[in-house]
Amino acid sequence: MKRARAEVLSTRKVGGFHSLTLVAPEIAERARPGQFLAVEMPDGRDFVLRRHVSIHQASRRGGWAGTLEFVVEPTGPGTTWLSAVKAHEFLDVIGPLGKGFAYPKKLTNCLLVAEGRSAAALYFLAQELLLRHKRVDMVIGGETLETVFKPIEAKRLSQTVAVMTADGTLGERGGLLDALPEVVERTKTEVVYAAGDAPTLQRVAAFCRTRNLPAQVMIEEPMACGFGLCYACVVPVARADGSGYDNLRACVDGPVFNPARVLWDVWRTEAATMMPTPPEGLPVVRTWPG
Amino acid sequence: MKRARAEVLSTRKVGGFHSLTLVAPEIAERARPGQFLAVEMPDGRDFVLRRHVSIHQASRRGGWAGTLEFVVEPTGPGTTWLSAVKAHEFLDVIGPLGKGFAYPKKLTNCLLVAEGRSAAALYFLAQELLLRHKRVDMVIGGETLETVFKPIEAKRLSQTVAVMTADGTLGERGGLLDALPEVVERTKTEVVYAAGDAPTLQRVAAFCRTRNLPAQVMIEEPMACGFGLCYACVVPVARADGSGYDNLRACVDGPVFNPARVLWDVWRTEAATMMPTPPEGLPVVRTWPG
Amino acid sequence: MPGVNRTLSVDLGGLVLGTPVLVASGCGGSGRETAGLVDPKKVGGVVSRTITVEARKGSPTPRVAETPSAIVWDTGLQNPGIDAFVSEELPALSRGGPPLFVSIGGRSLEEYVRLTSALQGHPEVVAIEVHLSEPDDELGRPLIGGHVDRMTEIVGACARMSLVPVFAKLPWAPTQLAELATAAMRAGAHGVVVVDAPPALAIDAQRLKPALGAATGRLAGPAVKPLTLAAVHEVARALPDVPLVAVGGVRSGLDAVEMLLAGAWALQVGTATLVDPAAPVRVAQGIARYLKGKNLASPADIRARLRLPAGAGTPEVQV
Amino acid sequence: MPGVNRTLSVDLGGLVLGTPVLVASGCGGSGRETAGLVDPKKVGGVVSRTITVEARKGSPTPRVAETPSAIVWDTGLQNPGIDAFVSEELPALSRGGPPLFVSIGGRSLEEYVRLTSALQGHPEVVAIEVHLSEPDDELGRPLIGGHVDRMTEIVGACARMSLVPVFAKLPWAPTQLAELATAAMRAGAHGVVVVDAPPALAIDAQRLKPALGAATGRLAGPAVKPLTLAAVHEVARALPDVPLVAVGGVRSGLDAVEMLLAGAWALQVGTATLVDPAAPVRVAQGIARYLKGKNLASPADIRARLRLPAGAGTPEVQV
Ligand SMILES: Cc1cc2nc3c(=O)[nH]c(=O)nc-3n(C[C@H](O)[C@H](O)[C@H](O)COP(=O)(O)OP(=O)(O)OC[C@H]3O[C@@H](n4cnc5c(N)ncnc54)[C@H](O)[C@@H]3O)c2cc1C
Ligand SMILES: Cc1cc2nc3c(=O)[nH]c(=O)nc-3n(C[C@H](O)[C@H](O)[C@H](O)COP(=O)(O)OP(=O)(O)OC[C@H]3O[C@@H](n4cnc5c(N)ncnc54)[C@H](O)[C@@H]3O)c2cc1C
Ligand SMILES: Cc1cc2nc3c(=O)[nH]c(=O)nc-3n(C[C@H](O)[C@H](O)[C@H](O)COP(=O)(O)O)c2cc1C
Ligand SMILES: Cc1cc2nc3c(=O)[nH]c(=O)nc-3n(C[C@H](O)[C@H](O)[C@H](O)COP(=O)(O)O)c2cc1C
Ligand code: FES
Ligand code: FES
Repeated sequence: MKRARAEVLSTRKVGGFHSLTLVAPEIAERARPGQFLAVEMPDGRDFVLRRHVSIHQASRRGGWAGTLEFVVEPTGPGTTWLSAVKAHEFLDVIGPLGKGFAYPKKLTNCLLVAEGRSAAALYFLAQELLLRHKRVDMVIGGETLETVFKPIEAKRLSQTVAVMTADGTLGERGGLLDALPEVVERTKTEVVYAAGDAPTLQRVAAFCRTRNLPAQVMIEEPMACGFGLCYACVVPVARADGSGYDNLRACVDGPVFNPARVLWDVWRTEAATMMPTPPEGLPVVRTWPG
Repeated sequence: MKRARAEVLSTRKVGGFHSLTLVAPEIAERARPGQFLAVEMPDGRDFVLRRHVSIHQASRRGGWAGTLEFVVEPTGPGTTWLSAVKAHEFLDVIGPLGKGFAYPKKLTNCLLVAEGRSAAALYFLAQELLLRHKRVDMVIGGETLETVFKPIEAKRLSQTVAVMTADGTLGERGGLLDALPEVVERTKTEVVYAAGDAPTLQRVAAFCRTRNLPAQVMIEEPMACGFGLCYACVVPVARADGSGYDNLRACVDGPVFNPARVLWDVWRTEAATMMPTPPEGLPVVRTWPG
Repeated sequence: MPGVNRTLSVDLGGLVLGTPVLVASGCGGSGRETAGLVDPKKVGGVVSRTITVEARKGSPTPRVAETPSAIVWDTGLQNPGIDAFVSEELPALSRGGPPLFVSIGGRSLEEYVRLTSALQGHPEVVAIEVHLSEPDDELGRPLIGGHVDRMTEIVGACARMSLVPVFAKLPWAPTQLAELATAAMRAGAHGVVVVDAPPALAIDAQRLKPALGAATGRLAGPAVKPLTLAAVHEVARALPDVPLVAVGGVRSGLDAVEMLLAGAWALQVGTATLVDPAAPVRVAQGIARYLKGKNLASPADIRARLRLPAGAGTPEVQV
Repeated sequence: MPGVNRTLSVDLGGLVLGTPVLVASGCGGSGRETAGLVDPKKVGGVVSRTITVEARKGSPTPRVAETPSAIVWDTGLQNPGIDAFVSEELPALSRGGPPLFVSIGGRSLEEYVRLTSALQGHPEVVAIEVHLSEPDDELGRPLIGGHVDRMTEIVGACARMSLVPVFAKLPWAPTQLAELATAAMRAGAHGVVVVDAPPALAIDAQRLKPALGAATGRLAGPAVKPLTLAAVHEVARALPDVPLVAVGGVRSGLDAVEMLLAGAWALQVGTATLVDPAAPVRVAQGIARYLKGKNLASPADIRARLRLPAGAGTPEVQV
């Protein structure tokens, strides 16, 4: 883990996302797929914590040696600010953080499943798997055309790609899970890697369990520090000896977990939300002002 | 008083200061010298109140009709942000605020005294006085060359200009008060207008009182709202009937006051600062880390 | 709920306001200052600055300093005294303005009695807000409303005498809020305002002195919202049937929605009004947008509707 | 003062630290996580997260949410329990690290006694910080340390048993801080930590639920600085001779200087460490720069040196 004042080499809009390339040789050198960065926010803002972003690319060789790329989706103040950062500005980044994906030793056929910008981390993984002579297939998706991350790059990296969008604007209409049974069958999948939001990951986990497929998932649990100091980011993980579970820090013991060991129900129940039904027949005094 | 979402027409560096010109016809039309604007700060910052700036120029006629100019000195987060605003951005401004300078009806010879960027308000005043066929002379100053505001403009507007700097890099070495006796004598001053920090204004007030010169001073008391809601910005002013004093809001009853009525000692005593003497012979355990 | 007439109106136990958004005490001026910048008809109500028996000059300046996402302020309750207020400011404050709450403050029981009495027979005053954060001169305590005995005595005296509803603005005594609110209600208050601003100190390190002329002040502005929400939540759970007006840290419509969800019936906007005189209207419009998005009819529909996780160790609020 | 050896060292009544800047409880990890990002020799001290008798799984996630210039957090005191802590974490925490304070927390007198006892005979523990913000299971009160009786009992028991200095971290009970600090000192505490974070609530309005899994949490970060300063000032004026460690809202060297001016002898950095692991060193360097600029020799030179305006109604601090 290193800290760097990294120059932004270039920025690029990719569909609904923004990609930033940084010069950070010490971090790039050590980075593995699934690991992430903690980026400091500027002074004088009303939000204070670092923002955490997956490493999309780390170039150790060639013309881009020593650079790192990550992708942000402007959904809140931090990612919106990052999306507006310009080339030649500097970012304070700490990384690489967390444990990345493990590569299979013997098994060969890898299926990478991701939705939206979470796919960014898996493209880096795909490259590393290819270097290790694995077969890579992908299922990627998003709400709509705009939020499917780099479908052309996906084609370049993998044998086959299934694209799913909720509105059918690209590929097939549907969710990632709709594609899985057929793809797993067709590609003779031996290992599954997945990234996405918690409900999707939980469904992928259930799918892999029924099929007895080994899998690794990258979990995005909200973090405060990102380097293990605060215990904000825990995920309940069963102990190997069956004696119960531990709340492990996603930032040091993850963000990649074995989904078969994650206690999805313990973890996600707490997050459940109930909507109140609008009560009927309330006193109506007057209409909207203005 | 109007509120406008005003486009920044242009920005300019003036010595150590930044000048911004806004398109705000409704405000420009009403503006008088000595009045000020309250400028909203951007969202998402850790400082929330508006910043208050004197109107340096309000053009009602000609090519610049409907524009307003103000000058900031980057001394804190708000003024630093304002100094970096670019042309074609928009500012939320409320103005014109406060009571401006009154013009003499009969008296003719006006002396305008100001230090640093406070002079900005007086150049607007000078123009209005000239339109009313008054004689204008000026004493302007600053710590150094860089913080003497527009000395050439001062020459253009007034019969004579005395420039004073603390380090002697422009004009004479010294403070504004050092120049006053001679200038008042020479220009046969009948009315004094002054702007600057509180100690300077207090000294100008004392000077005018001994010479029996009518005067008006523009006071920069820290404000919260700027339009009379909060009573943050009060200045103790003697009642006309001699029955005591009132804490008047500088933002609505000022910022221009008759210095003869201001209770300088009441107002400024509270602001006095004592420095502790460094105690001797403390236990010294070890030297600076790193 | 198509066809249903949506409303922003709230009913504080009989006191009906056009919107749940009031201007907080000390942040509304005399009502004339910002004429033209805000339509008074769209403001739910305005609370006067706190009025005392005698005129007060207030604290030395500076009276305000900025801290991260907040201000520390102390005006020392500068005001012209109750008589001058009634004769000079009251007519202008109420004429064409939103419903007027008058805030009164004192350091002895007698002062509160005199203030309440002076406000009777002025139909333009729709309610009295009792400010209870001054020192107690009679009992020599630092916070007159910070004790159940005095809360009962003072609010009781005001409530018995007043023909208009009396709201107790709870002082900053976080461990005792529910207890103090209960005391105020038992004594006859119509509702509570939760919660007066916490003591705060801003320091000018270069000059080794407090940033304010009065040394310590109190904290207001966006930063205090989570503290207010916790206080509102606590009091509303203890006293779900009591009209509760939240104050502290509201700047946007969503902030206001959060206050309602936590249990407020209405809320006040202080610092935000100093930045944007139209804030009370903007906030109300934000509530309206939210209700529309959720297809709800009125602010009361979200009151205390905060969904608590079952495992959080705290029972779900009954609404 | 040319030629004088300047120092950042502070003497907390016999407990000497290299700098007055410690890492706050719950924000320092096990000491290994940020190896390489910060030089432990330049950190004044580190407080462990709060350790309880039994292991705790902690609160449901999310455990942190952002609010203006602050965070609301609740970890539910996740920790492995005192035995596992002593055998597994203590050795690593202290090896090569800065002076270690261990924070202990409980819900009954007995728990505090067991915790204190388990920490004896571990020379790597230089002090115990008693966390007193849990509910009181024995007396059924919401805040175990919020009452003079329990403060006396618990801190007394810890202090009598402990061979190392005991600091009481005062719970958030603003109107009683001086009283609680006095009780802790009478009971045998070595010093006080002022002040534990205030209860806070963050709400996700779109989902009508609290932002945290535990519903309510507590407020930390830059926004709370003015509250901490007021609390420190109050306690330091009441107890000028008591080693006082400030915590809450320190991010920069100037923030730390403000704490010292208000009366702190040392201070802790929590949230800022989560953003910048080197914050404790950066803050200490900022203090050094300030002292140098004022030509002062040590942090003690500015302690409680805040100049109060004569007219502020409060007597000047005696130093
Ligand atoms: C290991 C990891 C890798 C990540 N990689 C990326 C990435 O490559 N690109 C990217 O844009 N974002 C990534 N995220 C998510 C990003 O860090 C958060 O969304 C962050 O809070 C955004 O900050 P914000 O200020 O823009 O929005 P906020 O206002 O903080 O949050 C916006 C939305 O995201 C949710 N959220 C808040 N914090 C988190 C969090 N830590 N994780 C997930 N959701 C959160 C909020 O509930 C809210 O709905 C990653 C998160 C983790 C933990
Ligand atoms: C009527 C009036 C007219 C003004 N005109 C101008 C102008 O034309 N150009 C300009 O640059 N500034 C002007 N000021 C001063 C400016 O509004 C303040 O300095 C403002 O606080 C700067 O904000 P900041 O965030 O940059 O610095 P801050 O951090 O707020 O303050 C920087 C320094 O200014 C002092 N200060 C803070 N508030 C005020 C205040 N309201 N008035 C005076 N000093 C203050 C602080 O003590 C500090 O030393 C005027 C102030 C008033 C009241
Ligand atoms: C400048 C100013 C003056 C205030 N004056 C009073 C007052 O006279 N009486 C009172 O009860 N509260 C007063 N308050 C407190 C506000 O009514 C409110 O409780 C506080 O500002 C928190 O709300 P906010 O975060 O919306 O500002 C004042 C606040 C400010 C900022
Ligand atoms: C994530 C997190 C965990 C914390 N855990 C503890 C704890 O276990 N025990 C404790 O006494 N305080 C705990 N605190 C409180 C801090 O020690 C400190 O009092 C508070 O954060 C205020 O300081 P700050 O503004 O510098 O963060 C924790 C704070 C945070 C942010
Ligand atoms: S985010 Fe702090 S421990 Fe994981
Ligand atoms: S600044 Fe608010 S009244 Fe003058």
